[in-house]
Amino acid sequence: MNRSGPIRIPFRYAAGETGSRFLVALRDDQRILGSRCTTCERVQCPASSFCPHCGGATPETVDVQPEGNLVSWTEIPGRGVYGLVRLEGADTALLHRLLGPSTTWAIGLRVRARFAEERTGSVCDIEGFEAMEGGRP
Amino acid sequence: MTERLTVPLTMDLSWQYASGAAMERFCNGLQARRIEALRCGGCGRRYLPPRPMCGDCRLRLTQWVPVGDEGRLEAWTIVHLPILDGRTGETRPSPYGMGLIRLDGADTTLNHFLVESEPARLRIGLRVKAVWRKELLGAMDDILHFEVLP
Amino acid sequence: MSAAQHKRPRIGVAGLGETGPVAADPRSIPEMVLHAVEAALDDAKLSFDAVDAVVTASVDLFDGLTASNVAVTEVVGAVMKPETRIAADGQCAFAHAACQIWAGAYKTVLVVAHGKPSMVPHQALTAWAMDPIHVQPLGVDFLVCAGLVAQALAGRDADAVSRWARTAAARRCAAMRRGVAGACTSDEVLASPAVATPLTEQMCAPLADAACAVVLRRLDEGDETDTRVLIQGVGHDLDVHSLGDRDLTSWNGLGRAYERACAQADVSTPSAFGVFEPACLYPHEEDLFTDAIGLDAAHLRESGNHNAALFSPEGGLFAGATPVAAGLSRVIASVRRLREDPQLERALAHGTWGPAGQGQAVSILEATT
Amino acid sequence: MRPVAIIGTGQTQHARCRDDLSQPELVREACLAALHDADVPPSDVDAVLISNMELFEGRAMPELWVGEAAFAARKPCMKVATGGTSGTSGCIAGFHQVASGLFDVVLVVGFEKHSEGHTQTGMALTDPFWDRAVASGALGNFALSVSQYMAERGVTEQHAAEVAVKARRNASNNPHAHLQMPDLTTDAVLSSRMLAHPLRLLDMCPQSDGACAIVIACETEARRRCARPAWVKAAVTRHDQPYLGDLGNRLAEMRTLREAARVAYEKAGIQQPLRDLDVAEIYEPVTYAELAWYEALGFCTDGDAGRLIEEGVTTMQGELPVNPSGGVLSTNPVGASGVIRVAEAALQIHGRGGERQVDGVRTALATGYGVYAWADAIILGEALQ
Repeated sequence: MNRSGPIRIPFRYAAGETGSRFLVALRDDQRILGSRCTTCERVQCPASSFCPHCGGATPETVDVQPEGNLVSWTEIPGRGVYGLVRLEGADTALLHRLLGPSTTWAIGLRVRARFAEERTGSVCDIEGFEAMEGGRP
Repeated sequence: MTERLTVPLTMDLSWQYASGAAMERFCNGLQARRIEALRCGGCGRRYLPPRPMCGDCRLRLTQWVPVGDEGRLEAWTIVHLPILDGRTGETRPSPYGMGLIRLDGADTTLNHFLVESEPARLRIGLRVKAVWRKELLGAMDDILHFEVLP
Repeated sequence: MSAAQHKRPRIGVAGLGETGPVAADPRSIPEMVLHAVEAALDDAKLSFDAVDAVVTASVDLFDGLTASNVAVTEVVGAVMKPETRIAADGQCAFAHAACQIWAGAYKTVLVVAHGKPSMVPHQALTAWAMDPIHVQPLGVDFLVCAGLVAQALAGRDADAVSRWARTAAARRCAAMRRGVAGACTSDEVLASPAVATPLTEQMCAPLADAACAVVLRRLDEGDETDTRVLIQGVGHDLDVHSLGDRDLTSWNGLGRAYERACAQADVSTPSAFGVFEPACLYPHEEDLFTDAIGLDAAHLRESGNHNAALFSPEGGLFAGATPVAAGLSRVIASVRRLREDPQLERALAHGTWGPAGQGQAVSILEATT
Repeated sequence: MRPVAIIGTGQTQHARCRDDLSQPELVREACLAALHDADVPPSDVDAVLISNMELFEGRAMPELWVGEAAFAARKPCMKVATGGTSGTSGCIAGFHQVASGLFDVVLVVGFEKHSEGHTQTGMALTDPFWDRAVASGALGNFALSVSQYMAERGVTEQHAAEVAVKARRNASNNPHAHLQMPDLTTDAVLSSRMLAHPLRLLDMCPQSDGACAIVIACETEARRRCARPAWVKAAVTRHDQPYLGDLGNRLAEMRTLREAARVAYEKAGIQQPLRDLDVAEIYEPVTYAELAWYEALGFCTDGDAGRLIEEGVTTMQGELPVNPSGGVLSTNPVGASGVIRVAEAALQIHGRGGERQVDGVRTALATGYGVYAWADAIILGEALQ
């Protein structure tokens, strides 16, 4: 015999000092922050207080451009389109939503961030990335 | 000092739990106010809740024995701290009484609510009895709580 | 690394047991696990008392239980015994059990892994494994990550998607004999509804409920045993989390895990293996698998060369993909194959967990002559 | 077992809420400290083990997110989770992985961020057919078991209050501890708010955000890198039946800890624990549990725990100091608490205890406690043989 058992619990995850700076920059200044690793020089986006690759410290936050190239994308029917965007100035790609029908997208396409009207200090303050005219690879 | 942000995410999912054969029979029994335990052929221990195997003897449990809905209060407490009920997301009203009850015919105890929440009137060794809800659904909360017998 | 030089005792895979894979098992998790454990002990001709320690694999959120190994304590025989719960993949539990024996801590260790995806929509759970600050709020789960990897691979090879459809159809046919998947043609695979473009529904290994158990036993001098299969090497690896920080078109983590295992087993080329049991959830992951270990798909038996190696001979996870237990089910499939086919000398079993194969594990199993 | 030793330990500043750090950053803080203490560069770490009770923070396989912060990127990494014993089980898994010969240096890190979830609710996600409707987390379970234990062994609220005072005073000498109350009195404990009869606020451990890491090395690496390695003499685990009601007078009996300690003492050559051990870091979620563990660990006969605390046998000046760190009563990030016990035992042998160092420590005991009655017993020694 089966019985359904709901679990309904609220959680709140600390973004930490650097994570908070990234989210506040989205909210207040529509800026996207990365961080540069002092050991391997890679620019991580979103900004992180350490470099996942070599474990080095990343004290220096840098501005990353709100536009870049599409590294990959996928459409989940009924849930929208997701993409990985290599933003100008970052060595890593940002995973985010893509705004537009699936026919729009191709690897290498030039895309730009569109910020939400209502911004609350969340990664969703970027509504998604849209194709730039003439941005065809 | 930069602002410290936190990201709120609420988990709201539901699992389909399988009872297993032994627990299914136990739950059906509750619907008829019948409580049954499984007795181990090795050590003779009468287990509540019923389960596939005795952990000590590592033998499958197959022998059902009847258990009463009265028993001995082995331990009690009055919980004052409100706890968020994980199933509803609401906070459970407190204070509430809780006890470990060894039902007549079982060798393990059952942790359940006590209607009594006055420490002075609770003592280990008291006889307690289950209070069943009107409409029995075949689940442990068919027993609302235990009351202290006079 | 002193791994190779260190003189380690031989470990035999003494017993195998599993239940499922089935689309939805009506039994409780303890009942499923007890079935698998009793079968493994029976196969090893051992009783519970002979087991010195247990290593279990389970994930609390997948089972909807806190300390999900509490529920199986009795049925794995862990009451008043040492049990270690590894929360990721059955093959990690398998590797850790081998470490316990090589360490000299125990002689006989029972490894158990279970998964019951029929309880709850699995992809909704995988969202809770993603970075909750930057990724989970976007609604990303493991399926999204698989789609992004497949798209990146398809971007490099126009023929990839139709090749994957052929692979999925072939695996489903092979799996028909044992598991849950219905057979279908590559056209039907391509025509099935899209789930994460370019992946279609029939390209995804079907989720299934299963419990797996394996008995490992140190082989001392004078142990008369008919155990024919030994563990020669185990390796695992965890890559960085963020998909945007990884090379989507290769499973480098598998390459590292494979090298670690090969170093212990004195194996240097993929041609040393007679059968490969990858734990791939999608056909594009088979490309990543063969690529990572340098296996030229040309000399696989499928390509007509019938004395070459077998690759997912029973359809791999298309016979039923069980989260957490899949890796251990590949070990069982490998050992079973080595037992049944005397010409086969060595098998490579694989397990993976996390988004787009972030966690990787392999075991090298060898038939004793 | 091939000899292994702990050569370094590291902890965060444990607190009620560390929202200045994300979960990965919390883990990284402890790992950096442990690697520094062990003088081991991250590149020399061969494998990483993580212990954490993921559902408390609503996560699945958190090693995927936090692993890279523990320098585990592109390395073997697994997570261990066994309730309260997650930390000690993680350490034991680390001992076995090094002793296996596969790895020479293993980093074990335990962490929990209770401030990000609802721990008591998480703990109450038990068997949905049996006691999930009534389960009230650790507090309710302990209150029931403590009332049984008091009735059986005659310990009093006063004894429990003295344990609470010893813990929070010791914690004042521990810079990492969450609760530090140098002037706590038994009266203050006895008048603190009643949470669940007979447990008062100061009888209970806090919920803390915190992480703790240890570095384990094989014999050659330990001798090369560490002046006084803490050699692992014994590491024993025992689990018990799954339901609270199966365990009788749980704290009084505690068959798992009794058996684990017995086997560990035998392996480490301990005849009389009070005499042969120099310090003990034991896992006590409530004051009464520390008293019950005195009996289960053979520090005294059953029923005699009250006398031990009355006579100060387990204070810093006593014959066997228990929990110089302040114990779980002063700091409890569940996934880390077991690692903290092992780390605090190891640093006593390393002689790096600072204000809380016990003089002349050669043999140290660390225990883990979890679920209803799961137990780990670990003995470390400054001499290999």
